[in-house]
Amino acid sequence: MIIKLRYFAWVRERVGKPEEDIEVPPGVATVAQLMVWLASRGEEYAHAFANPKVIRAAIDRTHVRPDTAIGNAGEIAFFPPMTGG
Amino acid sequence: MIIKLRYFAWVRERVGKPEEDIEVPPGVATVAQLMVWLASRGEEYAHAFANPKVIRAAIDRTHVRPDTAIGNAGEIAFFPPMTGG
Amino acid sequence: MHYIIPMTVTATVRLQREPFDAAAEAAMLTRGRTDAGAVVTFTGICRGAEAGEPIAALTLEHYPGMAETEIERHVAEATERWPLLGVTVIHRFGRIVPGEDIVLVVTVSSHRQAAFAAAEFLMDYLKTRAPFWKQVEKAGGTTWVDAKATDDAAAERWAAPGRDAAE
Amino acid sequence: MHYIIPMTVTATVRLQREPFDAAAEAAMLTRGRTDAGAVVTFTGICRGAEAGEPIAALTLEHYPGMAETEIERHVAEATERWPLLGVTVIHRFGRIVPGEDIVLVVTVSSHRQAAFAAAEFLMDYLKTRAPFWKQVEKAGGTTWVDAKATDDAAAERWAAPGRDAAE
Repeated sequence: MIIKLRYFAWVRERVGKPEEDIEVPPGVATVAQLMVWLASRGEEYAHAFANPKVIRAAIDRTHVRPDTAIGNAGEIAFFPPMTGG
Repeated sequence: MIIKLRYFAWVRERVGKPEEDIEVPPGVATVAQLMVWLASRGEEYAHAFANPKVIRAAIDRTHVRPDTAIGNAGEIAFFPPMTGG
Repeated sequence: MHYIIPMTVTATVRLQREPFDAAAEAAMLTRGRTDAGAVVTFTGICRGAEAGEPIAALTLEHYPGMAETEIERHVAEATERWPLLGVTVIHRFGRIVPGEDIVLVVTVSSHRQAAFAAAEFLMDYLKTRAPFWKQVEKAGGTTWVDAKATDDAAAERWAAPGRDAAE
Repeated sequence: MHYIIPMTVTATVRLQREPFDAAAEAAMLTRGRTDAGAVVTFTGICRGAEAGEPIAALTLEHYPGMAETEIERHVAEATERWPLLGVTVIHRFGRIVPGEDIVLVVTVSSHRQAAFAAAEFLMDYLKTRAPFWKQVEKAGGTTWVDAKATDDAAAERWAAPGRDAAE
């Protein structure tokens, strides 16, 4: 399954790109598992996802918890805690 | 002792004047006693002060309770509960 | 009345017959300073109905001298309770028709919680403690607006324990 | 985005690079209606210092599409929780210098409590749930602003019991 990943703020800066399409590997079923797998993809990813507890995620533009199943997600976004307003 | 009385809103309308100077009679020591005495001054006053519990008072432009001593008051005002804002 | 509390808080209280310009008042409080992070404005407007009946106008009577002092006292209290940079309170009196503004409270602070809390505090006090009385013109004649128990309850929230209720 | 919830509530959410006119937005919500008794506006302004250090500018990054949807959802929730007649939320993105406005919330209701509560609710949610991120330019370079625990606590006040924190 191909999904689009989007990165914002310092997650984007560390990964070095705002978005990319990836093939979700077998065994990766939840958002948390996706972060663990991403962290293994290279130095920049390891840096971005070093502390997954501080990273928030959204599936198809809705906030989700790390234990949420990826399911049929079209777009998953990772970003730091929000600082709008 | 001469003090100025001021009336506002329906207290003013019932008394029929916005203000007057009165000589405080002997035995009238508190704001509540002053209201009892005022109510005895005629029909319009009786009507205005028929229910002293709903009337608020201020001595020299500061809210006071009915049991407050008149003391050296220069100006005492009577009015209904406030409805500003 | 316009006074400056030493150092930082600009406080203005005005009673007037004329309409006011909420945006201009808010702009005046923030102009030339870069420590303001939050501006709250509250505008109270004359509604076209009172207790379900259409009204032609409101007339606001006030106690000159006392009204100003009373509001200034509460503005001073607000500046002690919250870290405000500016406060403006304008209360109109006289005849006001539906759709017209009655009262304005502007609070400026570095942070939003202080600005919101101070504005609510001031409005709750204006409703219950400032010597203003509203009379409404309806088809059947004029009547005085009754004080609302909900307004008293709202003002009670801010009472310091042990403080004399009449103070 | 501009939508009308049947009957009474005018709700507007806009994300934009350009400055906004708070007074014009508030006037638009009350124009031509006489049931509005209370208008609260909150304006968030870029301060000249962050954590005690002067800043040259803020840059606000956002998640297009999600930011709008997320704010609209909270605006809809506010209109369900409080009897509002109108709500406008405008959030800027891009580079903003000290003294410039960042965010605007306007709430209109017949009564002040609803207008105040809804404006605070929306601001608390914008601070913690809307996908915006602030970067500051200081003498030493650019840094991302950290989320504040006090903002999370403020947003928590409004959580319905049993509601999933991630929803």
